[in-house]
Amino acid sequence: MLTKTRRTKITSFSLVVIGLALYLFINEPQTVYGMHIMEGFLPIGWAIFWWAAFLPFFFLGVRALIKITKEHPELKIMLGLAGAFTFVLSALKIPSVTGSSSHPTGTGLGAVMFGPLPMSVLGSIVLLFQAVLLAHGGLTTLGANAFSMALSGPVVGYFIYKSMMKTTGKQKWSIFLAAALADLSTYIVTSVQLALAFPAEQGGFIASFLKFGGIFAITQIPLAISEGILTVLIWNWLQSY
Amino acid sequence: MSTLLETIEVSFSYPASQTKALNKLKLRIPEGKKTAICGHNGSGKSTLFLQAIGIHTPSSGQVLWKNKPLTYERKELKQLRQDVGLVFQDPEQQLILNTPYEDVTYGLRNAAVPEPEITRRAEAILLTLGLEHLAHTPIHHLSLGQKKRVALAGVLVLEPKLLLLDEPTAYLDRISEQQLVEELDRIHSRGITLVMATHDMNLAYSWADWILVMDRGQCVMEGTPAEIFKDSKALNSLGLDRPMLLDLWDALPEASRQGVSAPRNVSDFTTLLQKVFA
Amino acid sequence: MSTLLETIEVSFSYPASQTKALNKLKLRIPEGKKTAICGHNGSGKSTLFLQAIGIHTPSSGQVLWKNKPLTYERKELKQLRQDVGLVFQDPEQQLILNTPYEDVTYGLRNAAVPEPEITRRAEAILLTLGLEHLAHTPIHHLSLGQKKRVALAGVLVLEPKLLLLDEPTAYLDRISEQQLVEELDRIHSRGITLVMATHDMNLAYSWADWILVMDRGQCVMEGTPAEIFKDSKALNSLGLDRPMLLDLWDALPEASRQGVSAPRNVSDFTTLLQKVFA
Amino acid sequence: MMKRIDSLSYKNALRPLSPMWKCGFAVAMLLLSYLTHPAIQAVIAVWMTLWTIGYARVPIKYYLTVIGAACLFFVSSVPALVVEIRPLQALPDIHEVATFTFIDWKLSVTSTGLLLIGKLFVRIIASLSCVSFIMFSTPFSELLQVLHKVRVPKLVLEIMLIMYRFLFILFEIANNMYVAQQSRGGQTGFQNRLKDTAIIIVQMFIKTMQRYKSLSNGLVSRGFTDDIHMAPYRANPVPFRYKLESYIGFTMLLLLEIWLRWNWRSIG
Repeated sequence: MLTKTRRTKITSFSLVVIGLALYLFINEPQTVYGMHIMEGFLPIGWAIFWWAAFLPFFFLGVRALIKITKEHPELKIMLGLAGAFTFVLSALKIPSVTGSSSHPTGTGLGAVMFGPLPMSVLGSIVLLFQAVLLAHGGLTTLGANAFSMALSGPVVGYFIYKSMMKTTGKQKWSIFLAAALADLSTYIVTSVQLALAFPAEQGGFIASFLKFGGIFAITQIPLAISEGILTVLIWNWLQSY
Repeated sequence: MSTLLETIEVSFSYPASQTKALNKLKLRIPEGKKTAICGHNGSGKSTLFLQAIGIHTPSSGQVLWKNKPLTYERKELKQLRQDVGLVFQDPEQQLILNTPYEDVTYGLRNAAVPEPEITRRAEAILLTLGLEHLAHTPIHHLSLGQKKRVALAGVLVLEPKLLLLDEPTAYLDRISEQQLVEELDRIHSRGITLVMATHDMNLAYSWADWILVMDRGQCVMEGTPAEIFKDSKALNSLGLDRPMLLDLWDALPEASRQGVSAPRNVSDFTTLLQKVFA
Repeated sequence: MSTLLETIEVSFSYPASQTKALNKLKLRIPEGKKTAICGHNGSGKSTLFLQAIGIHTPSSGQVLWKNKPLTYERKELKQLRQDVGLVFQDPEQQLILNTPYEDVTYGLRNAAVPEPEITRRAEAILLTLGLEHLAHTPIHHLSLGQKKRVALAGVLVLEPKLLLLDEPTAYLDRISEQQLVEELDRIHSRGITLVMATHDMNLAYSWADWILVMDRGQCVMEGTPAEIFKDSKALNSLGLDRPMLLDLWDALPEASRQGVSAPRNVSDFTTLLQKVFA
Repeated sequence: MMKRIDSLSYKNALRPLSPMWKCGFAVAMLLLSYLTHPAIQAVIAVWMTLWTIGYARVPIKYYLTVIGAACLFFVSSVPALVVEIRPLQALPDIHEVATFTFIDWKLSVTSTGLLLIGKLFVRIIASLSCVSFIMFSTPFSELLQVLHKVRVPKLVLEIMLIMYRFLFILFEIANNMYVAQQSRGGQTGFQNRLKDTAIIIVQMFIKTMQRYKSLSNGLVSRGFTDDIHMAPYRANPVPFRYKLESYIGFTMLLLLEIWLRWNWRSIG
């Protein structure tokens, strides 16, 4: 009995150490690669699946944009600049609540400002830029990343904002939650994608989801909170301007 | 002549570039003087300034502040950035808050100055620079000359010992330029050491009492304006031109120049000409 | 003196602003000359240029191109924007494709020029402006002076009849400025009418053969450089300064100035001085 | 790093080669690396690295930095892939390499997990080497022309074109503002950094909107009406030596894979 409790203590201590080391490693500035699933990581079936799942939305978005830009060609310039802005934002290091830096996805703010459909096109272009200019994310995993970041993030953010504004009318809270939950939904969808592709031997999808979710929670939950606060600050500023 | 800031064999390159922005740079900023650093765009003037406030660290060599090498510790950097004020070329990038008053308080708040003192000091510096009537005007309504003065105010309010100015007169009209130069002279008379990076040789000639010439990350000449501009061949080979006034001065006959030092601004030149012809 | 472009009582305000950017502006651009439009930032120079190529339409008054009022029809605008080339102050504003070669072809493609001729003309203009070695370098790797030359090339390749330049020498160092001015003189000698908006009075004085002075959306003075700068009081009341060379010229005794027109650059002045003292 | 990669893509030794051919080759290799055995994948990784470092003469330092940074995602997901968690009382029916117990749960590293990450690692290295070949050897503007050829919607290309032009300008603005804040004692402490970052983002947003106005004027003055006409696709011929090597290499790898599969089946 005595030996057993001692062993538990030792293992739990070592787990804490490992966890802390891992956490510091992931959270080190410059090296955080967020939630972009890397090149070649997904099995071919899932890579194709997520491409197929994302493309219809992409073309829907493109069609909507073509319609708008036919009437106002100069909006193309606006979209291009908005894309560049989003890209730079996604490469900016933001301070996280835990003290280290991390990258925001910026989709929450974008969705509130531009609406979710244009954001899904812009977001996926930004992901392509990251893949071919920085090797950040990947071409084979572009479908999966676009689904989580360019689609579910903005959609969640946009609808949270709209419904919160309707029910409560509290703008700051709506924006905070829209940005933070857009970030969190990205993180949850990515964990689902990884869990589906790599189910655990014991416990299958659920266990794997908990494992991936647990690891990324360390960086993503503080980041979501920071991004929420940051977005509110930005909103205040834009309004005082 | 005591030295305030010194670089010893400092080399530095930007991550994305193959050429060295600073190449074993050896240079001293004398205390209490008005120094002009001349050179082309890309000769390393701005990079030197970023070294001086510890934003970049040398890849080799040392930067000395008051004869002590920088250690780049957090605390030291904080103090250094209060002692050394840097005014950037483009005020758009330096002005952060919405109105001149708010912007001037930015640095004070970072330095954790108590709030009543912040108000007092901000108001005082705005008054000194003749900006009090604009204190609460949004910055994007100001003219370029006014923006440059606000940027200067935001740095001066921290009472630096050394003031670095990157192309302070770039693109100003001559009237705003004169106002700015007069302002700088007042600041200098309060005992602050001034350094100005410029490629306007007319300005360097009329303003500075010590000149450093930089080229490709090195300091290639140093001396008083008279010494530097004597050697017009060396200047030309660096692609720099001589001040207009000196060219005209040299066109005057030797007899009338004898015994008179070359005039450093238009009004001196005019009085001189009138004397010659009187 | 025939008029190429004329505005008759043109008024215009920007949507968000209360003051009039142009206020019953009456102004003529003479054909075949080098005209400088002087005035402060905000005097309406850039707004005038946007009127001249039909991007803004007057809220009242008329803009005349070759003595015919603009109708702002699609076809007419297309032709107008080929006849009138506008080079903006910030080259980033008008460079869109990735390399100088590609960018120069952009306007030609909009004008539906056939592809082989595009190649020929683009290569020719890059050669003329000394940009052929940079033809395939990405634009974001170029220096400001090079970007300005690319922007100029992109406009010149359309062979405009009138070339409008908004502060072309802003932020350039003196050598790049001289190169640009020489380039402009070559362009002028090919029969293109040039108009430059600037607040650099030294440049306006040495370069232009016709000067317009704008203030608060109106044209308040027009004439040859000699005429304009004679009236230094009027200029000062507008907050503009006189060219440095003229100040020095006026310091010379009347006797030696008699019968000689004022020199417009340093070398003319020097030869003149030497003559006076000879 | 992005600026460095970008300028290498313009200055590397393989830049004159047809962008269509380079992309086609790399994509073919990418597909191959997805369909083949780890042994073949390893060969692909080495061969594509040779193309990038050897033929395109990309400095090995930058190449390794890019590959290494991309692999951080892999490293951080390793624990989730190799560690199995189950209640203590459940029966182990898998081969365990190492185990920990934690209260009522058992954490174990399994041999299948290790095998999985081994295979996964070879695959990601192979596909990374293919994509970084494109990244280092083909400038973005030429990639746009390739995308145009494969019929990506024109609007998407126009947006990408403007984005690429203004990326570097906005980066520079953001960086300059960051430096200016530092020089005035900003960007220290969590609260200040959050506030300062918000300021940068807002200022950048305002500047972006100002650029929108001025850029549309600039383009209209140059005859912009509906479309941004891009330069036509131009390709230089690919030297025979490269063609030969790529075709022979590709065929050999394909044959090797078929042979491996055949043997596997006959053994199995």
